[in-house]
Amino acid sequence: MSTFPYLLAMIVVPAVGAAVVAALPKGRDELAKQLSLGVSLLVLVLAVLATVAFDAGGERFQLTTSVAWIPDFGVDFALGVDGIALVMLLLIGVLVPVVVLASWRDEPPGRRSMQAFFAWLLLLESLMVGVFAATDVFLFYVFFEAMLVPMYFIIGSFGGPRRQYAAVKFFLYSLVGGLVMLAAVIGLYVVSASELGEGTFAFDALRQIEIDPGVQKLLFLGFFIAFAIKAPLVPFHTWLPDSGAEAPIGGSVLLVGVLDKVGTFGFLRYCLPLFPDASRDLAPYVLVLAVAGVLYAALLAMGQSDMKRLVSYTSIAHFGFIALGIFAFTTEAGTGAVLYMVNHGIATGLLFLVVGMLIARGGSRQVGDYGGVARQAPLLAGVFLVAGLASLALPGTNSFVSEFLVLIGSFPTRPVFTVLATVGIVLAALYVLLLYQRTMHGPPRGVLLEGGIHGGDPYDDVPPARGGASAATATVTAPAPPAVPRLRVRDLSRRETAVAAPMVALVIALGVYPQPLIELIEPAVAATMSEFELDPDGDGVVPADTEGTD
Amino acid sequence: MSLTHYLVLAAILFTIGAVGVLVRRNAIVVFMCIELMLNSANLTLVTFARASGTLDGQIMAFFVMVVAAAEVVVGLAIIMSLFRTRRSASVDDANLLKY
Amino acid sequence: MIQAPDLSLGALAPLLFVFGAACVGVLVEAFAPRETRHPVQVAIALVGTLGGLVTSLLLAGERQVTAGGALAVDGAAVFLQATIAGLGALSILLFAERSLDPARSAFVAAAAVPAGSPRDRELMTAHRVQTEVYPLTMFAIGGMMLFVAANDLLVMFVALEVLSLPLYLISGLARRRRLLSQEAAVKYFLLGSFASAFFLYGLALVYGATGSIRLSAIRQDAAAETGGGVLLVLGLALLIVGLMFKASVAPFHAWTPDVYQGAPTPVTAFMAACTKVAAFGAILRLLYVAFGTSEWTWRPLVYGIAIVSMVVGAVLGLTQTDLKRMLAYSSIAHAGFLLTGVLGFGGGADGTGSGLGATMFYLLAYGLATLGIFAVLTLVREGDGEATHLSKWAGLARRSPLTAAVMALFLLALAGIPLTSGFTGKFAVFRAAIDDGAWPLVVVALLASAVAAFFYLRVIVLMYFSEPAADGPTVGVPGLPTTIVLAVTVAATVVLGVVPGAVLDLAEEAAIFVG
Amino acid sequence: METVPADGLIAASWLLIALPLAGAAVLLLGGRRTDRWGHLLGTGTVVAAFVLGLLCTLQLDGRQVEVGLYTFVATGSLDVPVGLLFDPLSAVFVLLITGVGALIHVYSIGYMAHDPRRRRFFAYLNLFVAAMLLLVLGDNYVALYVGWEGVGLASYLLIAFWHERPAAATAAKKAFIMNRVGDVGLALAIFLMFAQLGTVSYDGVFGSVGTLAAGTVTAIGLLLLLGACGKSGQFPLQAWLPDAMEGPTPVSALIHAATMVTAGVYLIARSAPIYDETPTARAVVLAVGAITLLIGAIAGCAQDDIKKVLAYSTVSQIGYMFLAVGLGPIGYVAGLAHLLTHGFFKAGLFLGAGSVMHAMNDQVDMRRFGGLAPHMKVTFVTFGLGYLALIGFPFLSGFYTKDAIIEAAFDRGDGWGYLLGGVAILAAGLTAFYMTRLMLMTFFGRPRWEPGVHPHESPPVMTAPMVLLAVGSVFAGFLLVVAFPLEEWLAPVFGEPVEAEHVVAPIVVSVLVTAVMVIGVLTAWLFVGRREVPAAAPVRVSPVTRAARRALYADAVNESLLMRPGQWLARALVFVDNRGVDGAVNGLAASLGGSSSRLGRTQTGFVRSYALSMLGGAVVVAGALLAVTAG
Repeated sequence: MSTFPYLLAMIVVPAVGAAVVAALPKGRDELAKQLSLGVSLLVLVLAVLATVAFDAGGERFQLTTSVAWIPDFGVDFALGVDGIALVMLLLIGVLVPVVVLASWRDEPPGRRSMQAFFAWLLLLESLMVGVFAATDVFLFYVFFEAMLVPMYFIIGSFGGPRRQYAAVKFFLYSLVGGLVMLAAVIGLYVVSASELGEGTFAFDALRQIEIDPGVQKLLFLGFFIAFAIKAPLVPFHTWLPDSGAEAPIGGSVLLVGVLDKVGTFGFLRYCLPLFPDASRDLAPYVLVLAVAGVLYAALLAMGQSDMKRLVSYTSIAHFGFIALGIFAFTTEAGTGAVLYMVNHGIATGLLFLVVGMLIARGGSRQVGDYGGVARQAPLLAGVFLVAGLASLALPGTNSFVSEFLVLIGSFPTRPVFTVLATVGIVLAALYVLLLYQRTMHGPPRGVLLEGGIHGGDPYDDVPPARGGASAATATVTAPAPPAVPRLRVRDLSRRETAVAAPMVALVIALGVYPQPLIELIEPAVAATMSEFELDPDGDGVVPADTEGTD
Repeated sequence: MSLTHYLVLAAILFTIGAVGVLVRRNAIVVFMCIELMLNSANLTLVTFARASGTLDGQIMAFFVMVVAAAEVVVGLAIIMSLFRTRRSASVDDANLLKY
Repeated sequence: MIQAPDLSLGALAPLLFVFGAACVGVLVEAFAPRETRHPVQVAIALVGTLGGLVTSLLLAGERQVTAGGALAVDGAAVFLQATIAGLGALSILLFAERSLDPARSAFVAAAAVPAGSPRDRELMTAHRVQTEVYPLTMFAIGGMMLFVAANDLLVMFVALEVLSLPLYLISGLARRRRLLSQEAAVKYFLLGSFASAFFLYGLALVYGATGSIRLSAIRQDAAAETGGGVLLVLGLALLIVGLMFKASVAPFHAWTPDVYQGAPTPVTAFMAACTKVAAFGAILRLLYVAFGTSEWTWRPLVYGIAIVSMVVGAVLGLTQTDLKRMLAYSSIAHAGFLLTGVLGFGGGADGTGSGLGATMFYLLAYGLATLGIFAVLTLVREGDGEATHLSKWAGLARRSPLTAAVMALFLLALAGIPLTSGFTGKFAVFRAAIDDGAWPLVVVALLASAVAAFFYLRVIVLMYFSEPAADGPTVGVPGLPTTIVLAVTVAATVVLGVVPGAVLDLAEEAAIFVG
Repeated sequence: METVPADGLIAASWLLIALPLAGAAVLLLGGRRTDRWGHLLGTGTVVAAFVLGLLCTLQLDGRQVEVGLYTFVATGSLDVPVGLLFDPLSAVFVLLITGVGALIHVYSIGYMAHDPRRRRFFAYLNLFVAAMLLLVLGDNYVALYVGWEGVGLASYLLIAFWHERPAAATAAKKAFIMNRVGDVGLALAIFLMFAQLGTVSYDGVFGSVGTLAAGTVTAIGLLLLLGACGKSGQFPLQAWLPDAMEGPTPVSALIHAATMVTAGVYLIARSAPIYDETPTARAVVLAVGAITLLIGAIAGCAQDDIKKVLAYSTVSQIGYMFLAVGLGPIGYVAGLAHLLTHGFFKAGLFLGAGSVMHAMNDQVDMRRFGGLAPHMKVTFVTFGLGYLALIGFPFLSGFYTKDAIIEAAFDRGDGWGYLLGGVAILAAGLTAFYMTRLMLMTFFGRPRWEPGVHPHESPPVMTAPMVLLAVGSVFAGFLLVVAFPLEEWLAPVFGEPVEAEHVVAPIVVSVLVTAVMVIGVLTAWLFVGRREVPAAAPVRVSPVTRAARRALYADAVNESLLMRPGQWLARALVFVDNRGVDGAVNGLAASLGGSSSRLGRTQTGFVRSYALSMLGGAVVVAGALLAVTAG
């Protein structure tokens, strides 16, 4: 195992980069962009090297570095990754450069300079790495909270019309969660102090101590609420559609792609190992939230007229799947859930990116303002379709593997919930194909026609029921002469292609050959789940049933 | 008459002072009420001193008087400046700052 | 035959320094020619405060009761004295700022001249500056340092007055908006002396109950007669009222918003920072030393007061439109947070719990951040006065990014976002409280700070996310003094947030009461 | 019969999938550069695959060969390898898919010649062939599932190939969604297998399925059936198939007639060991098949769209196949044989229809046809042969395979057997009716063409495949049933053929069927052939006809039961989420703000009220402290 502190480097490099970009004199946007791209690519390289240095068969935490930070609180600046964290770091490494490239031509509102945007972006990257790499609960918490600040500014300064509202909502939601968690963190510390003599925040030490069930429940709730807000589970989700819709595309991608994963990551890394009994007892309730989210959010997604809101809601549904996988307490499902985090980051990231490209052309977020784009911009449509299929988990795309693992892994222990969640894959097909049909198919419409924007009711453009049948008998079976649109939609530019290509490649590659990632993830998950699979009772299938039925 | 009476008297004075602060408008009068409260405390101190047969109480009373005197100086200065600008010493007139 | 009480001048050095500077200041005021006064006064004040700071730092580790047992020079006293002296020095610098106000000073030229009179108007523009504010401030600082070291109730009372009376005066000395300033002074004075009357009466009752006013003696007595006599209880109640008033804890906070808003901003900064430290120093000493024995059940009371204070501060702050007033409510909320630290003292004889150290650290962090934020307030001006109305701050980040950034930093610190001093402080006191089993209180505190975070955020939203207004305020270029203050406070806020270890150690080691 | 590792050419059978896949990849990624030769590449890959498949089949001689490739997913106790199983059953399908596929690719070269997006069309076709081959070659249920949804995707892309037309786009979406519903069943079946048996490979599952509780097996069987219904357009998921005719005709021929829609039959045949354990599920299969074949036949009688007639005919013919495989061992082979012959003649019929539309400016309404026979002889002849094969004209392929199924039905011996047989025979009559009607309306009678239509024969590149398929539809039945019996070829899979004792003598059945067929033809001639066909569909018709035209209201039901409520629910939930969930949070914030300003009123600015508040506070403090100390 190498001695080079990859993790530290991955935190420091972007932080320094952010400082430099921020310090650049005004009007050097181009330089700022190139610099940010370079830095983020460097981080990607580091992430890859770290993965190479990581020994999947080795002990749980590797590439560790630790220095005493606040001795009075027993806080160490301790970094280290297991497979779960490592894949998230890889995801960050991939997404940030893509986002930088995707934001290249963004026009910030009110003549703000993009320099600030890229500075915040890099700072965010640094903090995100920290969150996943921290092996000290206090350190984790610090990153967890600090992470809000750059995202807050990214949404608030560079977002859409209602950005102020969205930014504050995002910050307050997360802050409330964070503060509740803070109480739990301190509580954990106090418990550890009473158990081990002197308090500690070291994850490994905390994992060892036995906590009284009652206390466990309280602490679990403290952590859970914070995480359930971050990775929005119904009913803590309403901030995400606003933030996701108002944030600049780059922000949205990182928000749902990585930031929110901290929540699900937290479930797996902190809630389960630290509070096993509480997790076991409360799992049914969590699963109710998870499955409710899957169905509820999917239906909501169908009802959206704003494309970015729609994508946000689909993410909420996906987070439901992830939570299901985690709280099913099986290695298969857990592995699937972690893989899901990565895949969702890529798939939904791609979806957000391509939606952003569409919005950049049409200038409207309303589904109803588009139609027949596929004819004018086949490449755009193709990427859109790939992203869509990935998010409805079509076999051959990366998401299929994870969703399949989650479901097949959850079924043995949680049949009822799994069956309900499986219904969600039909809904997923519905919201994706509805969106695709309304925007890409049919005759040119909306901005493609009059070049103007009209607000679209989500249903104003649904073809009449039985439209297929009746229209078929009437119309002829040849391509109808295309209406000549006044406003022509360009196909993807070279830059946009460069943005989409790697993501599409990942979608396919991870869909065809996911095993390497799985081998990276499994040991850590197995270690976490071992506590649960060992216990004799059929892991509360019965409560699962009772919960599921109501 | 026993020491208790002194204590009760002091308590009554204190109360009168406190109520005065609440009900009087003129800043000077309010301030006098506060002085009354201070002096009721003094009376209490002296009484207890007598009770315990030590002199500490009396000494403290002297301290308090000095402090009270200083307070008078400062207080009157402030109230005067207010009075001279507003031509009124009513504390109710001074409520630009609120909510 | 009377023998002089023991008196170790060494231990009193900080006090002597400050009071000495104050007296010299008075003399200078009397004899030095007007034009030389300002630099001289500032110099003297700085020498006094910094001298006090240095000497108290040298005294670190000192444990003794001196001046015939009237003063306790122990870890806590020294730490708090150093804090007060340091914050005092910074406040003096704020007072000394001359380049912001067109008339070169934030203080009225002649307090005696009625506001709005012709004379007043001509003085308004004249470059004449008044300097009695410096000796007054020095007395106040001295009083505060005495306050935290007082080992018997009488000294505490005297110190209380010594620190209060100058404050009453200087809060009435604003150069702009004199009416508000004077009103603030009157309110502060009347309510302040009202409160000290309570304190005094409490003192008398305690004296009656225990026959002594020496904290240690009271402790023994209180411990002896379990539950304590009614007199003692009433006495304690009244003492608490007096102290809570100074610490602007709800429900004794009513004066705070008005006075904070009316007083000259540098004075507000001084009050907000130093008075809070002094008051809590006294509260800690009274509760831990005199009534620290486990028989004494003031904890439920403080528990309740803390909740009230946090909630009132946080909720009332939501709808404020004046920044100074908003910060007043924030200081009320923070008083509540501090009380959670006070509760976390583990019932130990000399505060063996982590509460004492945590509270002292919080005081330091809070004081610095508050000073800093008020310093920023002095920069943003419209016309000749400061633009304290929230709406004026819209889009400030575009007009002057640096100011906005600094402001944002302090706001985040007050909101308790990690990597700022505010978070470390909050963490420390909350840990102490939970340690002591007060976790429900902590949960309330956390929710309250979430609410409070909203109004801090609102300022950031305005500064960064709103488009600047056409008739926006001008951002003055700070002179050297304010620059120093800002530099120090910013640095401290970041350092205490990122690497608080050293200072936390200091506070922990200093968490000792003798007496 | 255990499987043996691959050897010889079969070891390279993964190329069967790789070739078309590569073709698709090149065409999609290559962009316009490949426009000129794209269609040739697309066709080439499939032809190559066919040749390879043929060679592999020749090498097979009744073994079950497995070709291990790589580990797809392995975590915990789950292990999903990517492996192929090349056995007689899959071999048959490989030949059908690549063979018919190749012909239809060739046909498409001509049919799509003038379409600007021909390259993409061939890419999608290749993609489909690859996915379909994976479906039939995979050696475990997950691989099957992957192919299963893969063909779904290809079908979606091809139905929506002319996506400018909302009808096409909607039809494609409808097809995908209804398939997804079926897929849920298939997925759940897989979960259940894994949960109960810990494996998803055919070997593993079939090996230990006997150990399962009857209920579990039945559940698995029914879930699989749900999947099969979705893919094969069987009741109750049949409604998407007719709409799928929105796609270009070659697509209808390949995907929605010859291959994809028969995947359901493959699934059930492949899962024979499971169904052997559960008579209940098998009975349901029977029921589905019977119901569907009637629905299809009835609806087929009232359509005016030539492709829809063929579509409903497909639905009904697949119903026959389900009926057959539902009968169990006695039916498997019959069903598969019919599947193969149907692949030939139905593909031929669709290509013929395409050729007709080609000639009639893409008109699909048979009421605007008529009298085309002399103008397009090749089409007429090939189409006619396909027609005869379909209605079961003696000694053409349909005759052999359909009779076999009906015999098998009767051979059940019990009352159900007679009922099913009766239904099958009735449907045979209906088939004869609607197909004859089609023939008459299209090729005979007086022209009812749109003005400016000049029918002409299609180019050789289109007619050649039609001819080949016609030949197939003539001889396939004879070959598969008599010459080289399919049941012997499939013996390794379904066991040695059992000589069932016939309840009704085969000859009787044949005569019966033929008689009914003749009746059907005559009826059609009476109703359609003798009198003038109105150019517009008559409005005043019997409720029966109306029902038949609307395919027994399947769409109406789906719409009112699922679509409308779904949309309503979505709307409602959006409201709930904004007003309810989000509203609660915002409400909380608002209430805080309100209480803030209300509390703020207490800050009156009057010193005396402040003093009062202090005094009050003091009293409370004292009181509280006293209370605490006392209590």
